[in-house]
Amino acid sequence: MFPFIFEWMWDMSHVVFMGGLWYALTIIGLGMTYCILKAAVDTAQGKGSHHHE
Amino acid sequence: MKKEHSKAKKYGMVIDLDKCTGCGACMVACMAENNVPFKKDESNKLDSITWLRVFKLTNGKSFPDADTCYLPRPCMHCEGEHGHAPCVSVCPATATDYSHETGIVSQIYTRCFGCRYCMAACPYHARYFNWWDPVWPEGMEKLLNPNVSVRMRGVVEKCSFCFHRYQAAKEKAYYEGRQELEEDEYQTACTQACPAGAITFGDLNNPKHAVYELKKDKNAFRLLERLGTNPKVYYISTRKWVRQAGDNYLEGYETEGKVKKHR
Amino acid sequence: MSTSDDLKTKKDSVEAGDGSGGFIILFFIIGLVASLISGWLLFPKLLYSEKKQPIDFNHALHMELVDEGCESCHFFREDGTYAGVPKLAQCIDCHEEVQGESPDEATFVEEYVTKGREVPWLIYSQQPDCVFFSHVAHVKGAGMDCATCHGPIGESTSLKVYEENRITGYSRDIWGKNISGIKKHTWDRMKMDDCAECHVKNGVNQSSVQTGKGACFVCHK
Amino acid sequence: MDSALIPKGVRRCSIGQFALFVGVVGVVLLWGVFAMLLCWIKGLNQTNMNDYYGFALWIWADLAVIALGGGAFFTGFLRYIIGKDELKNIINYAVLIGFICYSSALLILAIDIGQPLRGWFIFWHANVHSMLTEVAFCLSCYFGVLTIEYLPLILENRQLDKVPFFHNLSHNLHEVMAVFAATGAFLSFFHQGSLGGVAGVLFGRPFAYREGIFIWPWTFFLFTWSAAACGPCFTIMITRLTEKITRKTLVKQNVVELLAKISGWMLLTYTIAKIIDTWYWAAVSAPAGGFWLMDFYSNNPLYGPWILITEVLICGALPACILITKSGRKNPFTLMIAAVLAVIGVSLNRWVMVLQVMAVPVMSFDKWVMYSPSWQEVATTILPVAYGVILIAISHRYLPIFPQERELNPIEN
Amino acid sequence: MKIDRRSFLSFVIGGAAGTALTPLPWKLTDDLSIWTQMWPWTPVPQDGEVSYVNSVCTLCPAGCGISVRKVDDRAVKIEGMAGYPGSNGNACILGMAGLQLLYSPTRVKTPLKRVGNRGEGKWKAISWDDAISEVAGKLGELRKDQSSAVAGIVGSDRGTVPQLLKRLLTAYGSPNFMCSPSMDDSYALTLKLMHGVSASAGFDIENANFVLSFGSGIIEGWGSSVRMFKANSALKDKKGKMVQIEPRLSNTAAKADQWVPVRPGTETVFALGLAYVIIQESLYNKDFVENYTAEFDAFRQMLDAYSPDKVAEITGIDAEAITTLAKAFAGASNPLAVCGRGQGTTPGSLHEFMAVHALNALVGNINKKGGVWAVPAPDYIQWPDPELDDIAQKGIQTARADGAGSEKYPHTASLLNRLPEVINSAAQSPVQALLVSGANPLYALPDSKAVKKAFDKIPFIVSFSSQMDETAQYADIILPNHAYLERYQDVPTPTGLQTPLTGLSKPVLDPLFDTKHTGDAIIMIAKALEGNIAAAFPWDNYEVCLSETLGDKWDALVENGFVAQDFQEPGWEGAFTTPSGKFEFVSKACAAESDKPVFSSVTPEGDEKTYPLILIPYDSMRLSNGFIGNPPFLTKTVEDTVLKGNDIVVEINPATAKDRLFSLNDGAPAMLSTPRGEVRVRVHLSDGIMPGFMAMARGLGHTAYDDYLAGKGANFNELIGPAEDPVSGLDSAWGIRAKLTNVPI
Repeated sequence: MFPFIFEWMWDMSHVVFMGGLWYALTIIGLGMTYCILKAAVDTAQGKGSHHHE
Repeated sequence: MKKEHSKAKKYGMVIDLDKCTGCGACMVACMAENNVPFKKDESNKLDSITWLRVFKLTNGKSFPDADTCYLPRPCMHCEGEHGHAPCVSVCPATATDYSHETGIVSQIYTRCFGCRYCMAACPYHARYFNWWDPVWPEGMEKLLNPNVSVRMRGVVEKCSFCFHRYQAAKEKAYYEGRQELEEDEYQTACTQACPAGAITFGDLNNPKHAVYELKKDKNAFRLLERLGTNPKVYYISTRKWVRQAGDNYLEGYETEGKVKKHR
Repeated sequence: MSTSDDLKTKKDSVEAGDGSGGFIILFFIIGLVASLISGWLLFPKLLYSEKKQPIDFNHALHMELVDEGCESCHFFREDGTYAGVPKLAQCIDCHEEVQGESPDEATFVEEYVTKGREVPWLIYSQQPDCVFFSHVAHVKGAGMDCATCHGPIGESTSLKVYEENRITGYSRDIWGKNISGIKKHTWDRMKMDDCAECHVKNGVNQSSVQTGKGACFVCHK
Repeated sequence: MDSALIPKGVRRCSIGQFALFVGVVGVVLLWGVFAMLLCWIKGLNQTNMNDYYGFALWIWADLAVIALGGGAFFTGFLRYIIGKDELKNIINYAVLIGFICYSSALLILAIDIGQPLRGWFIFWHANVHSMLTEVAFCLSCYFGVLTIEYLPLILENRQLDKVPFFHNLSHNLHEVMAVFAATGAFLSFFHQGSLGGVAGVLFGRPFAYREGIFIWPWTFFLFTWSAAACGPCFTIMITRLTEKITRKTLVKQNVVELLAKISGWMLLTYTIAKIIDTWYWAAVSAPAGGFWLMDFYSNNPLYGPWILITEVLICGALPACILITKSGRKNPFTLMIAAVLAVIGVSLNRWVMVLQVMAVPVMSFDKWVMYSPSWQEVATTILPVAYGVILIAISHRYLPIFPQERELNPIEN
Repeated sequence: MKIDRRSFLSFVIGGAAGTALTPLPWKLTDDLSIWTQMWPWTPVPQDGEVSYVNSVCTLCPAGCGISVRKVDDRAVKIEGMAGYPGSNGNACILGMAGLQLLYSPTRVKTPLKRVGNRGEGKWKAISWDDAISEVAGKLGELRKDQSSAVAGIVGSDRGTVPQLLKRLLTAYGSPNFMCSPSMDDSYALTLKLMHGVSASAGFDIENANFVLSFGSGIIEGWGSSVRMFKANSALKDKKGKMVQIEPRLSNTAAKADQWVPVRPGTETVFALGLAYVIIQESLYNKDFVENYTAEFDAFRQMLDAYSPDKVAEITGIDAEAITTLAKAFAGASNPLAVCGRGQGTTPGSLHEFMAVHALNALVGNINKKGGVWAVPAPDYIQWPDPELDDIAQKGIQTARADGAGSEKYPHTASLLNRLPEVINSAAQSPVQALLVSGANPLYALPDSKAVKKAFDKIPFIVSFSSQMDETAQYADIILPNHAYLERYQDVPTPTGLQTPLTGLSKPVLDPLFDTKHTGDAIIMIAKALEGNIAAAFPWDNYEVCLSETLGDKWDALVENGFVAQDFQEPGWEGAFTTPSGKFEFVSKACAAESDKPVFSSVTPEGDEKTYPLILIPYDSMRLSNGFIGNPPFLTKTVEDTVLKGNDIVVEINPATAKDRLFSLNDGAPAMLSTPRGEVRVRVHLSDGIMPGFMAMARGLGHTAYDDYLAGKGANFNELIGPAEDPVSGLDSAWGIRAKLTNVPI
């Protein structure tokens, strides 16, 4: 899973497979971080508190 | 790596089915050597760990033309293509491995997490799952062999070609300042035990070893050879029906040239 | 569905936003620090139980008396297997009578030598049962020194406390003294990665199809 | 009592009735939990699996629920990538069903392995050549995506939505949902396929083995395809079922029809591909391994040619034909029949690719071995169903799952 | 400061975040997985120094050399001992599982005295002194007026321990020393009658190139199994031939070059048919027949009734095949005919043995390379005859309880198979005390029910068994022997070996429990009985006795494990000491038998109407059927077509199964009944068994031992009764009529 793990090999299979995996994880991670941070900023700016009224 | 392959060993077995008496000594030798557990009821062969299982083949004819033949089936230690045995490549946790140095398919019980994918992959049913906790009757745990680790419930196990004997032989060789092993220094428990001398074990790559010539016998065959598993266990039988039963001979299907050969 | 209910909640949230914002962060920090302390300091204390060796042993003293270093006592048998910690039979030559004045020595002779009981030593570098480690391959085959992996144990004058992992039952020396697994010396940690590190560096048995490194059966049984 | 939590403008049954319903299903759930604990504590000897059936009911259940949960990724793919906007009216439910299916699959996997405490080895010590590794990674990642997709739905609960942070988070998640959906679709295409690959790469098992391209056997593509085709059918089926139970129309007919139509065409093309695959396998791959087609379908009490006909024709071609014809999908009855058949078809396919693979003897002197699950296996397989029903009940009650519900079921005061 | 919900939540989130940054969760996850590697309830074998101890296996009469691997003081594996004559480097399946007997929980760990009812399993542990004085007290009491009412049963009469027991009985005043019968008895009798010598049969199978086996399981445990396996493989290598005459496709039959499925019970006829052809075609060895045999003409005349056509009719093998086979046999350079069914655990028909041996005589391969040799009994036991007091003098003159040596059976030494009936038909049992060593008659004698009934009538039973077997379970006192790997024991020539050999079984490890060598126990009993009995046992203990007995062989035995006697093929000259001084085709002893034909066959018990089928037993290497109970490893290797769950599986031809009133599928349960008993079975449809017959494995159905063996399958001996051979009186039953009935499921 990580390059420092015994089973890791620097070969095509690992690059493609783990590349895909980390790519997906990065997107998910970045997306979530973005959403949470933006929500925090938005909240600080007072957005969303009264939008139903 | 390529260069290493040429001088690498490829341990394998040749079993002479004409000599095999079906006595089962190999099975017991294997169990005793490898700490194979036993339950109170072992008559359900679908749940009975037997690294080396002796199958009974019948020719399907009726009395008095019926014929039977016993066929001991250890792990075939398939080479597949370049070591990609059916079971090795499917193991998700790298608990089973193929070594180019010995040609042995290993199984690491403490790595295995029991998904049993390898069992699904193995057409020989050479892999066994520990459905139960191994239990030895009181006092009988004394006969456990310290060179082989005892398997816990929930993992897959299989024949290792008594790899611990290779390790032990290597230790002796190191002690004596040698690097190479003689043919008789590393023999599996079943080979050693077979009273009929039906099993021969050695390095298939080494012309000095008996198996080297035996595997070229005109009556030699391997189980399910055409699937491309490239097993390292050869069988010899002078009976045609046995040879055909060993490799799913298809009546009416021209197999010449289509059968994958990996010799 | 009442409007008053809605109003109340809104008020709460307004108050919380205004008044307790600081508290919220404070509690967060309290939680963070508390867990950091317990995880880094308390947890390792709880994880390992300390066990004392049955008697103390002075390696340095013995080293002076023997001719062949470690192998005088920790020897190889003729089949190449490693005898490990000496058995009573080896000690008995010199220790049939109490030597010197150490109380441990007296215990040793009285409790073990006279009674013919083996000393239940706790072995710091005992690998788990699934591991096959060939001492002879390293010492004779590769010409390595004991101290390369075990450190200068021969210079020690007493035995350290044996720490056992309460969950796994392993010696702490396998995982390493440092809870985060950081090591300074080779003998600080004896995990699979530590074996692999050297094997990879020296190109030993790199024959695995799966990993391109050492095949599993090199070190496992 | 819990009215403050119920979305505005919709009608729900009384809390008592709801509690009774959840309670009854909860008993089933507890039965499953009991069986699960038995398997964990006593080990897999609690099952009827054996050395010939290393994979059995559970793996089938896994493959089946993931295929059926395929509605989530494919609807998401259609909605966010292709841009079929109408589908926004059913996507929530598809996501919820997907979430249930995937969490169930993970739970079943955790029960199925012999050493649950070592389960994480599959990630940590991953063997990238194994299809199961690919499954595990994609499955977990996609489950993460589904959770992210399900999260805004939860946050839209009337009370939670009042918290500004949650409201904003939910809003932001909606904004970038297309990115998640795309990632999810990417992952899904792979793991649906790798589940097919699980069987397809078994070159020691001529019944399962298929040729393919690069590392992927044909089953890889067939599985993705069939999940894409049948997953939405399952979504439709469950939607209709929910409508029956709640006695309300929840999704507009045109939305369902659109999904049905796409599903129909997917199913049709899948069936054709499956027929070609079967033919090639029967004519070329299997004989090369020493088997005639009928060797796989005779000399045993269960697996006959009927299974092939049922899977491919009755549960493949037939529903496909119904769904691609306008009258077929307009008629609620035939639509439902088609959806159910497709669901049975894909489940049967997964059964065959797991259970029959185990049953077929490969060595000529081996025997066909039949298998029936133990009660513990059945209970743990029903557990996710109970869990799913409960989660749907709760979600439906408290979350705005169906955007069209208010419009379709105006409350008259 | 108010700790509200949010603050708490915040605290928890902070804690979670912090925890994730510590080793705690990661180390715990790792350690938990490592915990599964070392579950405390999964044993870890202790490592140590490896050593090998050579010994000789005494689990069966084959006496193979074994090498026991030890790790420190634990024995961990049994392997074959290289260089041991016959077995050379190998052991059989049972031999290799022997450690499971050593470490078995069913070991008798201390002397036991019965406190409950017989067979109830209630025991009181007693000291050796108490146990010995109890036995001696009982025997001393009996000796006053009925010394011959004490009987001893042993496995085989060869070796010092059985001879010590025999000596005890003799000095005590009882002739009733009995051994478990086997084919060795029939062969010994055959040699006695035809050669006129007291010898055991040795088979120079290694040098034979045509083996004609009359139902002998050459590769199923007949003779010394390991040696036979090797011989069989060698035969294959040198392209020799093996022909198996047997109604069932046994492993031997399957591996043979030719399988001749004769109707069971007609083997004698078949042998005579072959003899007919050999003589008719003048293929016999003229030199031998003309110069070294007697009664050839009488034999030839008798054979007139056995022309191939007639034999074909009786045996079901066509005439041409008989002729071809006879020619092939006689034409081979080193043909060898052997008999003794299966593993040879039942003696069988003496006429059959003689007919088969006549074939060997015809081709002149008696006492010659590749033939049957008369091997003299080992001679190392040279004890002076015990001094007998009046009681003993009188006692040993009494007629034996089993009728051996009587007018009816003058040639036979021991007829254990007759004992149960004798006891059961007497008002008071002629046996009042029974000492059992190295035998398990309650399991191994035919008609177990009758044996049990007879044992019920014996007031005092002493067992020397190291295992809680059926007979031990039925004893009043158990004086447990050391396990076979804990003791010294001389091992006489392995059964069937053509050269005399003495082996020594050595202790591999110290006794695990409070047991004593049976030799010592016997000596202690003798000493406790005092008088001439004590005087007959001048040794301090068994080890002294053994080392003195073996004399100058002792050191070599301790060193090498065996001493092989220099022994060449005996040849023909002066080899026969019959009344005629020649080999006798038709023994006077048999001819004296009324007016019956000289060679008769045995018909199975039961009437055909009630019992339309015939049940025959078969032996398997994977089932120990002697006095040793199957160890778990062996039972594990038993196929599910032999034992399924607790049901024994019987082989039946598919045609027979369909032919029944009800049709039976493979694996179907049924009730099997014979005139002697009834058991629940499952059927296995096999094309390897002759239609009309059923075959059942021997070695199952134990009631003693542990859960790994007890209650599994059925004991064949519960279904069959003994059939007295008219000449020898030994058991000659080879099968019994039987029927199958449906069981309601």
